[in-house]
Amino acid sequence: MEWFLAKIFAKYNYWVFILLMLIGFYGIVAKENLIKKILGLNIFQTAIFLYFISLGAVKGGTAPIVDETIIQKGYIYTNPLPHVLILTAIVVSVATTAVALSLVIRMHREYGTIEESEIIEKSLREPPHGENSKPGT
Amino acid sequence: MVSLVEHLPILIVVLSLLSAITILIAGWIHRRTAWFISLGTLLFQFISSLFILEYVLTRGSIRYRLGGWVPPWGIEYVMDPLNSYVLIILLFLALICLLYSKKNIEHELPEKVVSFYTVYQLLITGLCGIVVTGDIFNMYVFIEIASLSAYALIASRGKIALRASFTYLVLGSIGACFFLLGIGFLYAITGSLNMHDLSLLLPPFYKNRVVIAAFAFILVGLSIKMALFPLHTWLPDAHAFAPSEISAMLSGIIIEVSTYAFIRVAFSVFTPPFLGLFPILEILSWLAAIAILFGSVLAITQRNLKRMLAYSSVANMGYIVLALGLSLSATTPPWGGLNPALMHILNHALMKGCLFLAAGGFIYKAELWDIDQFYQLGKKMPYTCAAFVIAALSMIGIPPSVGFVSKLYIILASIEAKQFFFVAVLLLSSLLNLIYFWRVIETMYMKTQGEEGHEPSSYSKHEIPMGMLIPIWILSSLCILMGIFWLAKIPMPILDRVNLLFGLFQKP
Amino acid sequence: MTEPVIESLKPTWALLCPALSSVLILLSGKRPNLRETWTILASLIQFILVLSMAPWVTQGYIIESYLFRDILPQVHFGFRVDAFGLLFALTASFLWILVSLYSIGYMRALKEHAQTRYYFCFALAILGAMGVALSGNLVTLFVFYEILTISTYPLVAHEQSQEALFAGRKYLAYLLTSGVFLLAAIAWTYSLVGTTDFSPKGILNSIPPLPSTLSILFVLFILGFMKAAYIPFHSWLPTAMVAPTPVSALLHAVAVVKAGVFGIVRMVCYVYGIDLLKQLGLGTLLSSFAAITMIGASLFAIAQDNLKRRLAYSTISQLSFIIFGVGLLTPMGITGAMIHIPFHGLMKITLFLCAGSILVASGKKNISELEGIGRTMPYTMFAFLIGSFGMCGVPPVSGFLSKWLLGLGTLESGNGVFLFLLLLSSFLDVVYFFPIIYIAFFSHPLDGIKKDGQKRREAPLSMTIPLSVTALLSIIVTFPNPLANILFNLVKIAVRQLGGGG
Amino acid sequence: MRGIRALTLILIAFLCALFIYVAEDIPIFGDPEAATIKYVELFQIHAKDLESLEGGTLPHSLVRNLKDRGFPPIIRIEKIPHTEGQWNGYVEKEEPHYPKEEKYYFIKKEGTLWKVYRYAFVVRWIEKGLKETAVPNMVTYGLADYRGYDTLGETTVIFTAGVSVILLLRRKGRL
Amino acid sequence: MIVETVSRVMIPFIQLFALYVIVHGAGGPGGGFQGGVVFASSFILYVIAFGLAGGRKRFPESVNTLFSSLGLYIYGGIGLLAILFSKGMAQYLNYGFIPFTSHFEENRALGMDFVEMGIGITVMAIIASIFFDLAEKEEGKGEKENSWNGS
Repeated sequence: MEWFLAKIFAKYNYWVFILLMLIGFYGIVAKENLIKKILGLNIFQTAIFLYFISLGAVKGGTAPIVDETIIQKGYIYTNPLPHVLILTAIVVSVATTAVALSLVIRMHREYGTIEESEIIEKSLREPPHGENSKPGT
Repeated sequence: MVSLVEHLPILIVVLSLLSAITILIAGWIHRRTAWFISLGTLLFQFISSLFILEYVLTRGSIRYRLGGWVPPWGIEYVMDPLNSYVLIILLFLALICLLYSKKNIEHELPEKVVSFYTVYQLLITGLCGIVVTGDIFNMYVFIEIASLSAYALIASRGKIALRASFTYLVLGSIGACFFLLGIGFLYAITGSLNMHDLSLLLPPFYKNRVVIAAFAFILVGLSIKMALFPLHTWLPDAHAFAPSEISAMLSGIIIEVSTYAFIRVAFSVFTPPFLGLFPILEILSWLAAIAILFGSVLAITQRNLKRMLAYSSVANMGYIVLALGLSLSATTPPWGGLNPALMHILNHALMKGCLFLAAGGFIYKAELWDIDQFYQLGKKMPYTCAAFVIAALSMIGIPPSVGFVSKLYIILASIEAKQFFFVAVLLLSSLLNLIYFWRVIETMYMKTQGEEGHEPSSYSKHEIPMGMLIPIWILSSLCILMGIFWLAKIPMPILDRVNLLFGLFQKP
Repeated sequence: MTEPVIESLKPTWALLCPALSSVLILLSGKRPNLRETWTILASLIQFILVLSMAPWVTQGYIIESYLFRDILPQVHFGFRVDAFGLLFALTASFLWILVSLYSIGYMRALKEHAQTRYYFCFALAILGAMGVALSGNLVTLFVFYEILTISTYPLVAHEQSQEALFAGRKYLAYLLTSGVFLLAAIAWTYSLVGTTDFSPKGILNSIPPLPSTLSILFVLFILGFMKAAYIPFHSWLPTAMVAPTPVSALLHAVAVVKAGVFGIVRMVCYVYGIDLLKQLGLGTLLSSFAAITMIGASLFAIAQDNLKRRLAYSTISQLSFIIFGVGLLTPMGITGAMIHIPFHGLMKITLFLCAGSILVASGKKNISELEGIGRTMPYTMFAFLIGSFGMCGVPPVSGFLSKWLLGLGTLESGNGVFLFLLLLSSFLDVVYFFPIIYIAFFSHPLDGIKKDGQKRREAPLSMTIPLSVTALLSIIVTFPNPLANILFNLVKIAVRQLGGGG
Repeated sequence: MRGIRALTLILIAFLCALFIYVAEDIPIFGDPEAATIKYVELFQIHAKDLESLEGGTLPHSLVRNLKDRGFPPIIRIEKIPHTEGQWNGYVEKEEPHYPKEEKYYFIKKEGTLWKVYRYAFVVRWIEKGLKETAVPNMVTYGLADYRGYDTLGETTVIFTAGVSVILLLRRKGRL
Repeated sequence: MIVETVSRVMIPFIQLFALYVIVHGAGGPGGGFQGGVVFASSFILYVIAFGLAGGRKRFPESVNTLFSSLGLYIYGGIGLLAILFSKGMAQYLNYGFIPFTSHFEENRALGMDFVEMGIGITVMAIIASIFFDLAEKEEGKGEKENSWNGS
């Protein structure tokens, strides 16, 4: 019981993060469908964000907005730094998702499918010339 | 009082960013301006990077506090010999590729010129940011900027490039997430993000499992970015089907900058004592040895020239990482410490840049992708082929080219480290290089189409335009000149400063 | 004893000649006459420069010129001309003049393609050979050694036929592999003793001798100098015979194989040092090894019908004479070996030039077709006669002299078996050379071609003159005269520096 | 496909093992004394070395320890009001317009030992942020001022994404 | 029909709220990024209601490009202003030296507000443009059947 409290319960944020991260990881690697891959990627990133945020948590801490009354009441603030970092990281993941989605759309235009294996076999059949490259002069 | 030169590191990054935006606007008005704006910015950046190097060598490192906040409270930029050296390489190759890309992009992506140059400039911004920053989270942000723009640029030619880029995106994002997770672990233990500060706070925690895990995650994350052997799977397609100047940037700079990031984290944050605790570097160098053989062997099996070059990049990353792994066990100048690794970063940038640009020339003129289409190319495009041959010879390691120098130094280092297996691997790999490059050269010059021998006179020269030829020739001539400079020890002081910085050379 | 040293840039200039000329050749590719003028000019200037170094060296000086100091600690990139180096340099630069004269006639007569590339690579190859000759330490030697290898490839594959390509590939496969071994050996040596400068005393004896390591290193070096074409790594040389004849002449007499042998001598005498090798007992090993090659190559040669291939095998056996002599580790043996380098150069180049002229004039490649050719082209065949006499060691041709010295060397080493082997192989030489001469002079051609066979058809003058010159020289150097004196003095000095009584 | 699944599972098992191995030293959730929010311990010194602190003078051993470890030197030291044996160490910093010294070290007496801590840099954000930037929202001034440069990077990232999507997808149009 | 009406009513409020979030970032929860996203969502709602072409008409490509750059100009420019006004004394992004007011701290606060605005503008424009590009269908299929017209 002691052990349980010390290892599992006291650090449950960590275990949740691991669970989410591994789910995401499985999604990324094992899924055929590109959209599902992207979703897996998002879960993966979100897990890390959550862990980061949980680093900032403080027992009995309040929102990190300075307020005289709170100071007098003797409360403590949660750690604002993870919020700052994760806000940045979230934007990064949004950007990544956007680019990934646009890639998938392009692939769907080229090959008419978003299943990885089909795309591979279709792309192997064609010459490597880009769509914009003209035959040589 | 902050002198002007100390502002240059930030100006390099921010002006490049602003010029990227300007390219978007100006290109909206008139699309021809894009290239010129980019050129101007890169010239400014390159020249100022030279100034920075001079300043750093004469007056010591620059520590620039952004927003006026002293670290660890704020973010800082640190310019020391290591990153000013890498910065110069990066900006030089970027400049060369930009010169090259004027004609090539008009040919390959006629409708996308403006956005191409915008993203290109953003790529430069990200790379410069990675190199100059002294804050580990800031490094993560810039790694993401560089990677995002790299994904887009790779995919810009469509078709297979899309798939390649998507693979790269997924793997790269995993890598970045691992890097972020490593940062998170470090932060959870020390509560700091500044590299120098971390290096002060970490020593009591060297045995702490979280710190070890953090190092492991950062290592894995960055080795995905730098395509170390088991994690290189994204590289060949991405290199092969991107526009040629982007291939050159990828293979010459982007993976090298990731290597720089690893060197920075491993030697500035986790100091050599930590690396001494575990057999990290040994494992790395063995992986690298496998990478060298693997890359070379696969390169032999390729028919597509750019794919072949890509695999040879895997092998060359092997060289760099191998030299990196030996950096602690070989400590006598001039081949000890980080010297061979840093040396090969520059040399590989030159050689591979030249090769990829030349390959792009063949594609530009005649859509030649496969090696066995190169019959009599030596007569059709004599200058491009000559440049290609020079670079290829220097890859094989023919003295006095750059390839020979770095090979020699790595061999000496591994002999000093008593790792004779690595010597064998290096020599063998140079033979493999010979095989796959010679196939190309032979087809270019010697082979005649089928049986009936063509009359040489029957071939009309059609050479690629000057704007593409000149960059190729700059690089290929540097392949020889740089080799002589290395032998004459002209750039050596920089590297020695780097090694003193990390305390890798015992003081004479 | 340390020799007095002269700082001079002459070696550098001597090397710049072919380098510059190669550039000029590329530039003036469109105008053949100008192009070939450059070649001749460069070769002349170079020879004069090298010759002008001779007086100093014969007075026992060492000429040094270093371009980059301390490319590695204790390793300078630069040149250090001692007697032995100058010997090889003289041979190469002198023969370059003749060969380039000859090749002008040859190439024009056969209307070969890609002549610019040919002359360009030719100049580069000479650059490599001279560099090997003049270089002062192993690293410099390695640099030029590789340049030589690479620049010779286009010459070997000049035909661009499938066969030529195959030959070229084989050539590269052998020689660059050996280059890798050489690099390994050099790096190892450097890590052992911390320097790679040649010294008459040897450098490896500065450390406590560890026989196993040194023996492995020795084998590495031997593998590294695969250019010497010893059995079993000889087969690239006959295959490379598809090359145009001047190239074969260059390969065999002047640059490539000589560079290999030269390297072995350097390694044996100036890196290991005679005494060390005596301790390790590697000399006898080397000699017996070389002896196998002598006999074996001669046997192979007998079986060949293609003239050039037969000459190639004879080259292999002759080269191993040199290795053999060095392996004896006795002053006489080394003298014979060293003097055999220029002598064999003269004789073998004569033979090859003759073969080339025969090809040009009558288009015949095989020995069996040569009936009565002695009548149609008497000068050429007379030169051939002289050359083959030399090969067999028949006085008064110079070959006799070197073999005589080698024989004395074997006696010095007191090893009767070696003497026997020496005689045996020279006998074999006789066996495979005399049929050619017999066919050429005494056997009557078939009636069909008797008519036109009677009238003389010599090759163009620019080809005939060089081969007659070399033939004459190879007789002249046998008797005391200035030229011979220079050569002998050089050898004497070299041997004396090596510590033997020359 | 099945191969990939198996590979994934192996990787996941490996990661699990790594994480369970790490769990030992993971900081406890929400610990108000954690290094991220409060301070991180640097080293310990024997009590008798630091007795002079009571007199307000810097003991030599402390200075030497900091110097050896490469930390900035203490310029002023003050006792934390109404506490027993707890001190704040101040270091000098070069910032325009702001006080030249900053709270950096925390020294606490525990039995026979003095423990020397380094305050997490968030402490300054929390305590002085409002004074220094006149903005009450910590996340905002952390985002836009103390670590403003990261946010510039963040904006650049989203901009990059936008232009990349334009480069990849936009058909008509002048970009 | 319903969607169009509702969105006609809603969009102004959404945008107002977005502006509030942006400027209120200093005092309480909120900030440039969040506000920008909310603002962009209003465009998305508009496109959902009135179709892609209509959306482009209201928020043309040129304006979109201009705005997306404008935000970064503001941000980067303010950083440079700090260097310029202090004649190279202060570092990049040191808002205190930009003389909005007499007080150093006030300057910082104002600088931050501008920065937040910059972020907001860029994020808004970029997210809108990403949305437009992603929603754009292949030519060949007409706009009509695949514009998500509610009623």
